Amino acid sequence: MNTTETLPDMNIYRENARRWLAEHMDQRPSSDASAESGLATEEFLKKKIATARALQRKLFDGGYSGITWAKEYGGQGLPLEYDVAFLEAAEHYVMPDFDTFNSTTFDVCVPVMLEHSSPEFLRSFIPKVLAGELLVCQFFSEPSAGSDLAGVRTRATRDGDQWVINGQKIWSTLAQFADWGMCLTRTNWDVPKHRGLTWFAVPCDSAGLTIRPIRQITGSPHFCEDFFDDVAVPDGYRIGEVNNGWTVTQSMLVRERGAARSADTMSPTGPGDLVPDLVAAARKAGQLADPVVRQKLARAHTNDYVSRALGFRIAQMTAQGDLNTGVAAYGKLFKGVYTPIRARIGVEIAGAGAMTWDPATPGADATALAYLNGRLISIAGGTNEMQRNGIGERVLGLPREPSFDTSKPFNEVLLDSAHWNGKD
Amino acid sequence: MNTTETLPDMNIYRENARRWLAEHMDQRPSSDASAESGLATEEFLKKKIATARALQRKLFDGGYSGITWAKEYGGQGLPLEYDVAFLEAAEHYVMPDFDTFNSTTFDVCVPVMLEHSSPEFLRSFIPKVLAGELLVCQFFSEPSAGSDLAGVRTRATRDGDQWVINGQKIWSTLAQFADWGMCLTRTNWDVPKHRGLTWFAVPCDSAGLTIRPIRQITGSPHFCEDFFDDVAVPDGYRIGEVNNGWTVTQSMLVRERGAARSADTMSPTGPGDLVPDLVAAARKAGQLADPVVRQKLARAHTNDYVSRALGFRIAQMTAQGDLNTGVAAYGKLFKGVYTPIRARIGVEIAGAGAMTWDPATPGADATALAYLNGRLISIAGGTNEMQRNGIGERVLGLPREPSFDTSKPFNEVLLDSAHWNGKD
Amino acid sequence: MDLERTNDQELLRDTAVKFIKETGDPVTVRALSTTTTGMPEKYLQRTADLGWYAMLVPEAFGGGSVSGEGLRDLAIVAEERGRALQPGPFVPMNVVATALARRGTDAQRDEVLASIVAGETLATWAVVGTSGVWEPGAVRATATEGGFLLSGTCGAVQDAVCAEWLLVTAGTPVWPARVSASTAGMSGGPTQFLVPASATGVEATALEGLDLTQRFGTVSFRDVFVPPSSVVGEVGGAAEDVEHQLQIALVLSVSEAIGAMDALFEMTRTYSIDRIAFGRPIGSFQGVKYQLADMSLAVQAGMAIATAATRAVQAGQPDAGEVASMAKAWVGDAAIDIAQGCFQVFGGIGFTWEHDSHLYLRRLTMGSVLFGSPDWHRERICQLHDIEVRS
Amino acid sequence: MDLERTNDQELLRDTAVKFIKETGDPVTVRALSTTTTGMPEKYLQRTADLGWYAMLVPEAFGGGSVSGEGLRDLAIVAEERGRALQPGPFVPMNVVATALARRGTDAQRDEVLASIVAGETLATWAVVGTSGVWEPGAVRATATEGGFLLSGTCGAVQDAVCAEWLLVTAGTPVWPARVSASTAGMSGGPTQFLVPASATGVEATALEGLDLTQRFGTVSFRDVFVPPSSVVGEVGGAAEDVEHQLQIALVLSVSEAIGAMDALFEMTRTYSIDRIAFGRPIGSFQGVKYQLADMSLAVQAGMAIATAATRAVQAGQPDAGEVASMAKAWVGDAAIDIAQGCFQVFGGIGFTWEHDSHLYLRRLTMGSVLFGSPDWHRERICQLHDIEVRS
Repeated sequence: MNTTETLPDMNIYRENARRWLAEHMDQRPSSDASAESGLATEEFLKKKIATARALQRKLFDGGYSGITWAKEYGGQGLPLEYDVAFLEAAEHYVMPDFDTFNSTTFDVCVPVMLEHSSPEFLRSFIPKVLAGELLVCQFFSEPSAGSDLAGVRTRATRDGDQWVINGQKIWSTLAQFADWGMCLTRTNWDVPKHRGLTWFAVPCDSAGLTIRPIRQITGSPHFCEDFFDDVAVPDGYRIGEVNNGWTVTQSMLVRERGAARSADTMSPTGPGDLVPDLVAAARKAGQLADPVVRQKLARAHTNDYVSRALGFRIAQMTAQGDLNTGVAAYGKLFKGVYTPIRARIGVEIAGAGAMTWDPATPGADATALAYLNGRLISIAGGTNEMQRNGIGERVLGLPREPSFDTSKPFNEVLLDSAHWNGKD
Repeated sequence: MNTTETLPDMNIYRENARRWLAEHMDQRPSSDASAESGLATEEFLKKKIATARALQRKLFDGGYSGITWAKEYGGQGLPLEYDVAFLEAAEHYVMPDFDTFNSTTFDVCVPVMLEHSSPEFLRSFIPKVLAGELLVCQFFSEPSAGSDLAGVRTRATRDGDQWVINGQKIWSTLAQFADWGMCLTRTNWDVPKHRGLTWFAVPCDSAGLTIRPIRQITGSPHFCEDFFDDVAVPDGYRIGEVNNGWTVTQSMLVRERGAARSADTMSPTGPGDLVPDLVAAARKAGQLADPVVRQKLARAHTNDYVSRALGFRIAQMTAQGDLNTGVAAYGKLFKGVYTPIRARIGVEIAGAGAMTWDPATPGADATALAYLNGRLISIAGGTNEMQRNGIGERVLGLPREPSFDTSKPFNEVLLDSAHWNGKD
Repeated sequence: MDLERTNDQELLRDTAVKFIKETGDPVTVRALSTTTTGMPEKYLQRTADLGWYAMLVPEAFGGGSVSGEGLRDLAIVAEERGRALQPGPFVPMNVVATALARRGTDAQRDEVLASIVAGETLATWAVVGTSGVWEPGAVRATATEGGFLLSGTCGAVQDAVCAEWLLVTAGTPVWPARVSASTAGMSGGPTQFLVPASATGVEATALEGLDLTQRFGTVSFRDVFVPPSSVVGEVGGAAEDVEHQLQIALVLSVSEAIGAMDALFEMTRTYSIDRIAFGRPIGSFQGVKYQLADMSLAVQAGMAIATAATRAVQAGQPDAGEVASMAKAWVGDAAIDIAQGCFQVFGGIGFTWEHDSHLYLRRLTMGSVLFGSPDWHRERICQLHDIEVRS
Repeated sequence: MDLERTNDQELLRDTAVKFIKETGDPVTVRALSTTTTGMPEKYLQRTADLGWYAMLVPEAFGGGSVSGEGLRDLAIVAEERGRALQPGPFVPMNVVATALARRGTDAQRDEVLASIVAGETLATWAVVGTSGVWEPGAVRATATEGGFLLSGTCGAVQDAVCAEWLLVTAGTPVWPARVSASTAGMSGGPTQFLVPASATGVEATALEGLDLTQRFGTVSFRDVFVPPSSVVGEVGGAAEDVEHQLQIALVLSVSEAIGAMDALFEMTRTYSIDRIAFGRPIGSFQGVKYQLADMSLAVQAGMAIATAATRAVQAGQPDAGEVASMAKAWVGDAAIDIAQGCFQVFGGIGFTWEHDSHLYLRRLTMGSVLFGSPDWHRERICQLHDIEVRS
């Protein structure tokens, strides 16, 4: 924001926003029946994202996209209060919903690019993001680098003014619908693993890049695997310095945690209805009077509420700044531990009768789908094991696990790990 | 056994044994009301062991002690079938019961000594064991060497024809009633930890040896801590070669596992009554009709039976010899995991009413005592963690945990461990 | 797996393994997961050739087993079936076979049992309500002119739409309703009928299910007329028969689960050795190693209790029902522990459709709740001990 | 611990910590474990000087708290008490104080409440039966000439033999009996009485207990005559009062547990750093580290739900009873997880009488089952949601 300019009067801004919204956007139906079904199909996601792009374009044309973002990059360059004012005015309107791109593109990738990409790149790139033309995914995890994020083996080799990327990425969320991706590569193999990494912005239609949706165990195609076969990108697409990719990664991880945390920061409300999905399952199975089932219902309900109370506590800790930020791992670990328990309780309550269903009855497979997805949160975005390491070492100050890959060249790590003998 | 001698006729042997037993020993009461109370006091144990010593003396004088042991050492030098015949004849008589000395002295320590001590030592020592005059305990664990058995720091220094022992031992079972102890010491600090150990037989009345019962959390004094302050023992008391103590230790551990296993090798009988102690607790709390309580009863009952079935399976595996002997760890781990669960179930069933009691009512504290003791089996004789390591590495063939103490001099291990940084 | 096996039993196992490798390993089963039968072609006949439906049937009726202890033999097959997630109505076929062998009329044996043994007909067991648990009177039988009328609906019927014969239990089995406190409607006196699926008023509906390797559906009976000759055993006197059938189903179901648990665990163990992270095989990390050790303990303990149950039911021990329920309760919980625990070791890759781990999770979870959930069996254990429902 | 505290609340906490360090840390408590009162000399008066029994009492009756939110203040004290395993009837004194402050007669307030606030008398809460759970009619009140006759026996009464005043609930509290299916005898209409322990027919018996840091006993009433002036609140109308008392007891009991869990965990964490085995601190082994991480999660989550419950009851939220029960259920389970889990880390040394860990195990376990076990509270949560007992 250029502070020498005069800011619009807030009342007028608010009034204009209200008028614009009434003219251009649709009101949300009062009963929000748009709640998604358990299983998002490829087709469903495609339509959802296309709709969001169109709405985003309207916002952009109306001057309500990137309200706080720099004018240089197509934003409005206004202070946060204008953004808040617009969002308040827009509360009852249908706004663009890009599914998980809401966070990957707008909360994580693009902010990281704004911090680390070159101004020339950003000047042409960001306005298209604001217009809904560019959605950005992450090319981050690899088949052989999951928990060990710094262990990526996708290789980028300099070739004059461009880089050539070879390798494979996986778990790229909704990459089949993305326009660009942020790709983590290894550019130096002769230094310890954290010191040879470089990030690039890669157009998804690049020659040599194949993006293939992965069918998950539920049947849903929310993730992709991505094959890089001599994919050439100009050096101008680089994000951050060469071999300084771990700094960019950390900046990204902080934002991911922030995005994940935002849902928890609301002050804790009451516990609400007793686990409605599980009560419905118990009622359908005729087991609502069973004291054993009731224990399970109350257990799930209590765990749900403890999870929210813990989220609030973590937000308080973070706000007070008096504790290690590693505490966010508590919220993740709690969900990672108790979500599978909840999913299993569903099966125990619903019983054999709910493990078979008439496909014509909507929601009849809800308990089974929840069960299949139950352990996703124990793994995705950092396994329970990684959270326990983080809590143990960064919060509790326990002595470190011995490290065998942080101080020697990555090439050597790969060689040595094939001959593990546990010797010091 | 000297095979050139003529063996007694089995029928006559059996008949003589029957006659001797009838003349010298008491018949066991048909309803065995001698079941011990939950809390064994010092006084109770003292009396029990004195009684056992007297009975053992009778057996010895009658020629029925050490039936299979060498004549040279005061035994009878007969084949195993004579021992079996005598035990069958003795089934309904009160036989000596030395509490845990039954295994520590007769199944573990003395057999190890027979294997590794000098014949001169054994000739004077073993007859007294057979006569009930000498009970042998283990001076094995130390305050700083529990799971890490090879990490003992009790020092033995050679001084002419004797050794001087300094250090502290702990968890020596019933050492306050023992006459001798088998003591593991470090005799070389400049070699890796497994290579500088030596065992000694130490008289419990040695000058400088203080044996102090430890009051356990239940109040029972089943274990001792033992202080060695310049305790001198002749070299003739040494068990095995100098610095070869780990071989002796392994021989001891095998026997300990054998002793622990013997209870499990019977073929599995039916599940029997439904956990009588817990059913009694539930009945007393008026909760026997509660379906939630019934789940807990059936759970404990099932776990108990699975434990026995598993013991039988392990015995089968061992007998078939087709599997790694590490499988015994399964039985230990099962008990280590499920005993605390059972103890906790007791508290959950019995409730607040059973956590307070009238001290005048016998057995009123049973649930509480079982609860306090619940985790003992998770720790004593090898923690759950050690069992998991053993199963993981020796049975499942998983890659080893990195080792920081097996290949460098023990002195260095002590220094390095004080500056742990987790670096390779 | 029972560690004491005869040479003949080893051969039986090798033959089953060989057949499965050739015709029906998980890859094949995956391909069949969208077909109606879910079975490879001529699967029933080919498995019948291996004796899979004959072992609980006396030789006099065309059956027989290698050791003379048919259930112990069959449990060996069941374990190998579970290991490779074999499809088909193995459990219900054997339940109906044993029912007819023990209590069927000559006509039923001639007409149906022989065909089951030969794999020429598909017979299944319809015994629970649509909730998948034993419900008082899921199917009711009313005496009528010259026979009975059956009404009601059964759920969790395996291969409901492909079955040609249904062994239906009308009235209430003697087992507890799941809510133990509710003793209402638990009076004895069930009757079993062998009903052709083609009878008027019988309607079978295919359902989708969590388990992709076996097919389940519902069968409803709308005033289905059956003649007295369709009764298996005695009118109102089938309680013990149904109990025996349950024990057979439990032993076979548990044995299948054990095989599946063991195979899945072995896949996971291997993965933990091959997979490198942070410069080490992940199986070298205690955090992973301990999970594997605990799962391995569950496999071994599960095998121990499965063996005990197989032997108890084989021998007809008085406590066989209790031991079988213990096995089902313990293994039912352990199966889910392992299926979920292995996911944790596999990480992301386990969440892909192409990876076999979800096939195991699905089969094991269905097995855990079929034929009575662990909770149901625990309540049954208390009732078998006559622990009063009201203190 | 509630992370939002005023300066006055910090001062309150510091004062409590200072007092405890001077007079009643675990070492002192251990020495007192065989005495009748289990308290250091003049403990009640000295803690009363710190306001420990005044915070739920309005200033008009001699009470007061630093923040004006007495329960939130008291929860801070409770947590520090738990941390150092403080003895004494902290929970029942405050329960009786709040009962008299809200519903007592002028005479009861003058005679008894003022003495409680000043720590000059020991008052306790007699509300459950000898089984330690809420039993229909553990104590019955019969109207008689000029008053009532009380009969029955209460269990788990803290400081039963030292108490001078008993707040007795006759008839049945509105909470569920533990067996939820049994709705018999659950009709409302309890009455509360403030009864002097010296009344004819009152007999208190000291019991031994798992917990060495607090004293419990039974109190029996044999046709104890009490005048109408001993009624607290309305005859047959104490249901809401008893519910409020329960909520107070739950919040304080949970807060004590949280303090004890946190202190025990911290002892264990430190030990895992100092203790060397296999050439490494044991806390560097993932097998130990993960146990500690899980326990630490339980402490943090426990603090979160304890804070939520304290705030809900303080604010008198409509769902306060439910949130308090959630806190008691969750923390009750977590307390035993942690008490047992810490034993696993301490190994053998934790099994010695001299080590403090068993004092924590004992106190935490008693706390887990007192004022309703986790199972009991889970059933209560369902009932508070009006989930039908019979579907």
